[in-house]
Amino acid sequence: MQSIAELLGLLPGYSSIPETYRALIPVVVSCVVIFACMALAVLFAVWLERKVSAHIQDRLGPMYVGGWHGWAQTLADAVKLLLKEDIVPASADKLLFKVAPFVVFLGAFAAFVVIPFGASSFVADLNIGLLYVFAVGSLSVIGIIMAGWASNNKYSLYGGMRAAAQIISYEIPSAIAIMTVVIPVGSLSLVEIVNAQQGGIQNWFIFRYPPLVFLGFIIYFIASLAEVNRTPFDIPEAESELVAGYHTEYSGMRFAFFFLAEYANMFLVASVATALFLGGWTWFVPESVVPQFIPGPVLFFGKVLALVFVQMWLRWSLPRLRVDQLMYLSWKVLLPASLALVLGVGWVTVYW
Amino acid sequence: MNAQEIAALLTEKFGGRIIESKSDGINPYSIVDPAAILEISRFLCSDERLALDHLELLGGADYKDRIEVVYVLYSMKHHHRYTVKCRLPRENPSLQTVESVWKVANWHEREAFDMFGIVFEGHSDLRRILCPDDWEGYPLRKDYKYPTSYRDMPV
Amino acid sequence: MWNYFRDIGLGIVTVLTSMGVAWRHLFTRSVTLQYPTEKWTMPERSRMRLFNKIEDCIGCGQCARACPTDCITIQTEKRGKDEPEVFASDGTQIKLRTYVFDIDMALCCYCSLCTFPCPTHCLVMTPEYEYSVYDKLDHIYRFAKEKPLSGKAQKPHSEKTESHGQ
Amino acid sequence: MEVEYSGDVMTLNMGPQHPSTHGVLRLELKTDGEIVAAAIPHIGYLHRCFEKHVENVDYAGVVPYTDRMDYCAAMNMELGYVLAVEKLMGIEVNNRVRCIRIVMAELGRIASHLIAAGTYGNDIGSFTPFLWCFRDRERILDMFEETCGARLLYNYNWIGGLMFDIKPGFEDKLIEFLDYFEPQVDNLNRLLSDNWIFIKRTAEVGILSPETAISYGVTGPNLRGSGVKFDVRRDEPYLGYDEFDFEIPVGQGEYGPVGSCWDRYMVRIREVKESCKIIRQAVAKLTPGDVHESIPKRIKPPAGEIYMRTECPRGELGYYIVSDGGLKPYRLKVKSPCFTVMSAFEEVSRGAMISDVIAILGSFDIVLGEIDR
Repeated sequence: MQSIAELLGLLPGYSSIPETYRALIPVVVSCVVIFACMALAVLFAVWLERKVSAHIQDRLGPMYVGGWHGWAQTLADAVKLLLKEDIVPASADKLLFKVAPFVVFLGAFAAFVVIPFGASSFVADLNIGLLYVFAVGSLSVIGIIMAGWASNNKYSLYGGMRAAAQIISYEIPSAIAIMTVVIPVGSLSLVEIVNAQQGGIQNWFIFRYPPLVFLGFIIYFIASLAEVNRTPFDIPEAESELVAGYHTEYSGMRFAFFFLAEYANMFLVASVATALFLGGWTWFVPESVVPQFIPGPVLFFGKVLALVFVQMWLRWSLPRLRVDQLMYLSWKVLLPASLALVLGVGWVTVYW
Repeated sequence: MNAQEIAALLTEKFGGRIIESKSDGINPYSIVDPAAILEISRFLCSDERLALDHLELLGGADYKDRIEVVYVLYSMKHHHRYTVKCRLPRENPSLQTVESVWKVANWHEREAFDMFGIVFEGHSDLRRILCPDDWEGYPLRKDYKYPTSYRDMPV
Repeated sequence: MWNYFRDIGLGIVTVLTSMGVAWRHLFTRSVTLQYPTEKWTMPERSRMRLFNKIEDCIGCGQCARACPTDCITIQTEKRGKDEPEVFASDGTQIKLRTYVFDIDMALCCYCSLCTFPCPTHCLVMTPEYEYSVYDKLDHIYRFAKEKPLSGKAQKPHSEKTESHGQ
Repeated sequence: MEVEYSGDVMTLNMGPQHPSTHGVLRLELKTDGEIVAAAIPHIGYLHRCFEKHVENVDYAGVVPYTDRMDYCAAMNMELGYVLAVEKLMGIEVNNRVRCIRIVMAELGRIASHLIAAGTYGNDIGSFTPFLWCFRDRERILDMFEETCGARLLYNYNWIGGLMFDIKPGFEDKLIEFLDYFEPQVDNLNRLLSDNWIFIKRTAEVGILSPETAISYGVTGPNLRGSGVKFDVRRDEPYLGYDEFDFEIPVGQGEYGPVGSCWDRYMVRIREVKESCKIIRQAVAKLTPGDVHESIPKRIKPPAGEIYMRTECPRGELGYYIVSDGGLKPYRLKVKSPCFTVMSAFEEVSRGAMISDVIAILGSFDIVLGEIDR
């Protein structure tokens, strides 16, 4: 944000704006930038998902729109969704129904504020960054329940309830798994966590105290899949059971927001995983051996994309769990395992 | 057991209630008294020698002067089959349900009721199964008149 | 306890196996065709749209009788004595003037039962499969070219379609 | 599963338009949270009174209608009808017709089981197997199209013979396909059948005990999944199936009680392999001959009645035909395997969860066209 403020300072007449407003402008600008980047990334991710699924299934996927491998297909779809009629069911709770998609989207979007894309490319470096991510990320549960309730559709209701139970359950193992990183660093600030991983791949947390933090990464990754409702944990929108779960009744722009939020959430959890475990924007080898020639944000985005790809890969190769099995996995497998890991990491940090 | 033996066994057991048996030809059958169908069914299913535990088909047939109910039975144990028929009048045909003997008869009887209007007494849930609940007439009867509309919709 | 760890172990192993199978398929050749630009070559026996070569049709009506859905309508009249004799391409004399030969492809069930009895093999199923239309009535193909001499009006096919429910 | 129902019961209408009711089936679910107290199937949305239709068309014209009952395995549907009429008329077909019919019927069985396995994967939440199965099924349909010109509704088996002889070179294509296809089954197993999530989802739900299965008249793979070794091809052979060497796979309950959804699914996968074996043997037995040899000029069976059943992919398909000696069937009643298995649905799905209801329904592999006829 500092750099944005400096850039804005170069604009003619910028200094003549009153001080109180001048402080606000960089905030707004950086939000817009993040929103734009995120929208672009989501568009790309949707296209990638379609391509990955198509190739796993021996198909080609979209091939026409835009020319090369249908790159503009999602753009066209987005335009289509924008132009579609916005249907609100007659018996729906109108206000909640209309607000819900934006609440879901807000949770995904607001959490990006603390993600450090590069050494200086972040909006804010909160000293409780991780806590903030978790707090804001859980906002989407409210939105989903609102959508499920307001639709006045039994499938939606089931979807909303399932989502609430699932997301809240899986936040616990994922939060505890993150402790395996927080304990050695001693800070919740994402920037500090990334800085602690400087100096090559061996310093990334995923390879610290093998295999403790690596297992923590796996647990976090599994739990994050459940948090963003991806297969094999997509029971809230289980297509074959609940039609489309909580967004059964949505169409047009509001549906697009759910869609956007889903993919933004994928990016969010992948970004957190990258910053925590995969060294964030840091380079693979020590700077002294090979200097970093790729800009930090690009590197960061590459790592995120790799994780997003794994999420897609999993989605197109696995079946879906049942509700009770999902809870079993969370409370009886992931939670004890992550607790044991925290104990292990704590022991290692203190006595090693 | 072959068809002659089954027919003989049935006649021996039920005597006059087996109206007619045709045990040669490609589809041997016995025509039985509709009033005794439940009793006969129980015997067919539970008797060790017959053990006709698999009700393959239960269906009606309209012969213009009568309605027949056909029970095609098969034994998973002995691998033999037999057909039992009941003849019913066309007006208000009814006979006892065999649901308690073969559970599959439940739906088959509903279908026969739906298509021919055969009432199965004692059936647990005798509703139309394929046609809508408020459909009029019994489609597979030979004198069935095609409706021109259903709920003001042209058919 | 054993079952607990067995579940976890088998879960991890089989998930990785599934992912491995999926990974290999990422790089196999796709089996689909890009339809409007690439097309199948239809096998010669393909049973798609019906076509009647009306010049060879003797109007015998065997196809209409064979059709299980009654989608073929034929109306004929005797050719007059004074008219020149007409022959089909295989030499059969065409004694009847077929002035209605309508096939309603919306009713057709593509069973091909009509093409076999045809004595002059003029009714065939073609490999033509792209014939979508906006109006259902456009699926009635009228093959007859000649007009009836006796002045009978051509019975519109659509009436027949309406009453076809049974 | 014994469950106490305490809370308020909510009625959830699943279908007639629902992604995994396999057509237009409506399930009335009485749910208590995620648990289903009762699942009552309502059928008839696809009813077009096939049995009345066929009373108004001649015997040859019935074949296209039979195709439309079970559109996923049309080849087997028409085979059953054709065999019934042939038995009624006393027609004997030559060896070539017999072998080609077996090849086609088994190909149809593979194609149908591929749909069953693929859609089952889709029901459980894995979409990829669905398209893999369709990829292989397309190759079978290509062969059908080359032989008879249609991909879905063939009208290939005629009373007394076949529509066309197979094309020269068809046998080689067939063997080539089988060589390609058999490893694909293992591939599918690795992706889906052996996946622990899939097994956990299916191996302990929808238990259909052998006694219940027989009482409900459940047949085919669903019955064999319950561990009853019964196959019409073996126990009441038609078309000379007794000359062929093949196994009858039954559910073994590797991962849970016998008769679970997984068993039923796995029986189909194993049957596909057996069908491949049968096809190879049938191709070897193929002798030259005329496939139109015994097609009668006029199909006019003597007055009488017949019940003939064949093993179609979804179970035993029976045709009860009453002939009055005329050109049209006087009465034709179909024993539909899906109809009977659907009547057992209510009992099997009692106390299951919503996800399990879908799993059970998928494992029954129903085709609504055949249930509703």
